[in-house]
Amino acid sequence: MPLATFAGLDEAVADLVHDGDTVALEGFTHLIPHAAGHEIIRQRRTGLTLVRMTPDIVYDQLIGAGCATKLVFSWGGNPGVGSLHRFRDAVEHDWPVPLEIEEHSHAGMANRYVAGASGMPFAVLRGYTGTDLVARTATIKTITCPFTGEVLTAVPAIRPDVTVIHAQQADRNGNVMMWGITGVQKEAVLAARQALVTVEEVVDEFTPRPGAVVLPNWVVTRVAVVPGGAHPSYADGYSVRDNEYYQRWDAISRDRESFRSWVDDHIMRAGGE
Amino acid sequence: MPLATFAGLDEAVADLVHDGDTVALEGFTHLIPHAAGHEIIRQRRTGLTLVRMTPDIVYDQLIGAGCATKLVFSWGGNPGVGSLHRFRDAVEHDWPVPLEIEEHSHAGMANRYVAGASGMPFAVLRGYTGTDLVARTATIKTITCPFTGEVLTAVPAIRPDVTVIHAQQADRNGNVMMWGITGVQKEAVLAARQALVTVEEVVDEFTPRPGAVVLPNWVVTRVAVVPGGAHPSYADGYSVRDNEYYQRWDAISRDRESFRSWVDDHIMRAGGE
Amino acid sequence: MADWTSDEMMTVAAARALYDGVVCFVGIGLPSTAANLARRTHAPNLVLVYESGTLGAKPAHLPLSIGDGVLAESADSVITVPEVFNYWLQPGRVDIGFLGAAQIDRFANINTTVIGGDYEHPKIRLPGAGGAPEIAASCREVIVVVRQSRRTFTDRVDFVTSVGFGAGPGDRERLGLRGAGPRRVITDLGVLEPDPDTCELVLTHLHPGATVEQATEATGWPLVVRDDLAVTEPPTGAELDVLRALQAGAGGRQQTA
Amino acid sequence: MADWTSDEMMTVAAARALYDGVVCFVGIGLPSTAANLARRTHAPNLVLVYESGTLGAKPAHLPLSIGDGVLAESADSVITVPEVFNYWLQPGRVDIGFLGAAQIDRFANINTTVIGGDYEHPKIRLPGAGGAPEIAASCREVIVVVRQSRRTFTDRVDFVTSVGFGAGPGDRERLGLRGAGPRRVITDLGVLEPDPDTCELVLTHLHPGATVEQATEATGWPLVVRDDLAVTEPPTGAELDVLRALQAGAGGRQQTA
Repeated sequence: MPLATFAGLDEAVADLVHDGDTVALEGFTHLIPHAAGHEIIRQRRTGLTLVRMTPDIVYDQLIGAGCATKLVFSWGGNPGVGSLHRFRDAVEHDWPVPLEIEEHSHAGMANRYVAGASGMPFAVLRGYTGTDLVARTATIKTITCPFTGEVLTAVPAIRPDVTVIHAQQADRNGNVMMWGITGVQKEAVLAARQALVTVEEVVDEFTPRPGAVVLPNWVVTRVAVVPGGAHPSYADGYSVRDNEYYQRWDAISRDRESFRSWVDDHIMRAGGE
Repeated sequence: MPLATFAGLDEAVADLVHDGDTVALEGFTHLIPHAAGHEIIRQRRTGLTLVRMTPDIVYDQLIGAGCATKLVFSWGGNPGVGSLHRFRDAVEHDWPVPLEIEEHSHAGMANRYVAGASGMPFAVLRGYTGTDLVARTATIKTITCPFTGEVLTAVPAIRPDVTVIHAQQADRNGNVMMWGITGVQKEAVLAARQALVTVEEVVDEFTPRPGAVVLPNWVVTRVAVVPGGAHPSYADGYSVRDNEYYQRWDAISRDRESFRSWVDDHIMRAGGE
Repeated sequence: MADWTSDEMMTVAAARALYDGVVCFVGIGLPSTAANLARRTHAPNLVLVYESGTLGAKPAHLPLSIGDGVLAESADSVITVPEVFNYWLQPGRVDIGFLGAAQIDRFANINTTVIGGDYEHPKIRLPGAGGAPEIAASCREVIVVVRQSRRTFTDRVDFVTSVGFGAGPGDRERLGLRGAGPRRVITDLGVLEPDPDTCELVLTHLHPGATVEQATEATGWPLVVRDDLAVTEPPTGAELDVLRALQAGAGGRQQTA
Repeated sequence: MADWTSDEMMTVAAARALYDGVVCFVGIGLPSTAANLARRTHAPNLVLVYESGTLGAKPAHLPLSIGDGVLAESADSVITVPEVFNYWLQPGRVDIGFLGAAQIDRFANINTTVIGGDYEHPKIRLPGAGGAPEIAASCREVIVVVRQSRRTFTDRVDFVTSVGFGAGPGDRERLGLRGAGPRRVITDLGVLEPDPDTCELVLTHLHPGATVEQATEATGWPLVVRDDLAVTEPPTGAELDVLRALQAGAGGRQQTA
């Protein structure tokens, strides 16, 4: 099988993320691949279907920059702060472009990734019953247990064209190790056709750690070394969450112009991370 | 929720394992709860439905001793040695009692435990297609993906009355920690109505370890301290696999009389472990 | 003049609703504050489950996000997000789920999705479901914590994100929802509980200083007041000390680490 | 007189069938020996997956059981048994699956369940399926290693535990099996491969010293011999040295640890 290769973030994004692709950037508060998201904006990708359980400010930035025409998600907010203003502006006023949404619950999204990672077309769960999501979301259906006759909920697998995650370490062979809260990243990588992993550093050999998850180099496509690539999210053992940044984002993103100048100053003129 | 309590192995088995129960002793080569199996024989349980992915010599002993009337399994052999003679004698010649079998594959059994642990009535997988197991095993059915129309395989959840496992450590509150190859034990415990865990020792506090699995005391019913309770299987960090024992078992179990005298000498007269 | 705020009263009342030893599914914000207050006062053996995958977290300070490092470090076990929902929430292993709401109706159905306009172009696009629909369905019982106002307490929610009692008695059973549903709704004015017969939320407690008129005014349906309307015990000095210490120290480690 | 046994030849031939860098699903016994021989000779980057949950195991000595400690200690990652089958085998991430057989038929279907009598009371109750049905279905290709005899190589197996080519061409596609199926059957006499047109196993290689007559005699159907029948390269001294060292050291650590 093809093995992971190393590349610069700009080169990796240019290779793996194309206009119109279905792209999942995952990371559950911890290890969110912000730098990779910024590089996607910098390369002016458009027409993306963005997938993520918890779209937060990195997706607010991608949506505000006009990279996405569809969002598949289960919770879109600025954790502990409030609304995602760019996300709201896109849904409420089609700015800068209309944003189609496919809305699920966390349980549904998690199971959709599990189905993708398992090579299954769908997953079954107890979920959504009685909610208005059932009528609004075409990718929620019922399925009957062939043994008990009980009616349950089915959701289709998520199979991103590319999944992007941030991890603490890669070794020289492109194997990847992450630890701490690892959320749904393993499933998101295994569900995708290709995977880009940004890492804090490259080490000669992994030190086994409690709770560590290792992704072998034969399920990773590219590794880009991007220290601090999760900021303002954090990488356990390397950085702490920059909570002020999340608070500042509320003001920056509230207004279209202040957002645009932020993109110009902090993404476009900033150059690669 | 009720919390785990400590008890002697004899008392714990007397409390939790009743004639006619569905009982799963799990452990994948590593951490097989042999001592608990011997205690079940010692207490002369009958009519048990025994569930286990890889029935090996502990199930050969339970079956030969007449404790079981049904076996749900996916591979029944003496690993690296050969046949399970008591299992074969029961299936081939109804000795000492007829043994009904419900036969699956590893993938199917693993998913049946996952369904049980998840509170689902069934699981879906790609499995069994084209094999004669489909016609022989009533708990294998087809199911159609409501999104793609693809036909897949469904298997029902396993919900043991009690699951028995062996782990390395418990803390004083009855939380359990195991490490090394942990197989399907977590799922087997979460799938069961009650769980009995034998442990090598009790510690004041767990030391976090790579690959460690912690079962909180609110999903464990009883903890019994049984050092060496996995022998001739092993407990990583405490013992090594007694391969000679597995080889000796071939001769002991080949003949009904030598088996019976082994049970008398090593189980009945031996007293608790 | 009370020496505590209505938000402090609300948080203390929410903490008191957690019995010692129960397993509690906690969201960030007020539920997390209340759960950590309870763990430091009357419920030292409360088991906190955060959807980020931390089982039995014992944070030394209030986490500012669902995925704070302090949650992982202090947890009995850190598991994946799929496992949280499939192995722990879905089978009904969680006793109490804490939920907030942008809108809640007389049958305790919750909206956190959209308000006004139509679904494609709502007047207000809210964050959405998160873990709430399955928390509301699968936890043995649910506690809702939300400030009371006519905008929030609506006769019918614009969108049912999480089911309380649906359209009334028997609906949860018809839908096959296994948990008992909302046991109480704790607000800054008092406590509402579902009437055993009608499932409608009725006023059962007023916090000290709050009046029936205020509660009625802040409710978008004709609010039934229970005959045995009680007054909540005010926060004790001990409760306030712990709560304020918690909030003062919130995320402290995050900054200094 | 060769200075190696037919079992050694069979093991070496099996090892040579593994290219460097492939992911191989390994069962205990001869497949494990062959895979570890390959990793120590021509395929240092072979990735070994054992069903006990060890990904990328690099055992210093031959494990005696699927769950030996040495597998966990040397693995890139130790995962649960459900994960092995659901996340790694089922999606087709494994290149080569190694299988043994109690019976194998002309279309490479495998029986490891029952022989003779009826299913409820067979003449011989075999261990059963284990991981084999899904290995045979999902690995990109399958290699079968089994000693050749008329009892084992039967025209039709008594029970189809794992599907080779079913009743012939097109059956795998009809059944929706995603892997290519058995690529070669390696025995103590030679190598059989499915005919591209008929899917029937035909003799393509003889090991040094073995004859077509022996192979025909040991096969329960009229064995077709391919025109370009080749003779296997005998084991090299290096291969034999490594193989014998492996077997001498088998489980050594288990005893001494």
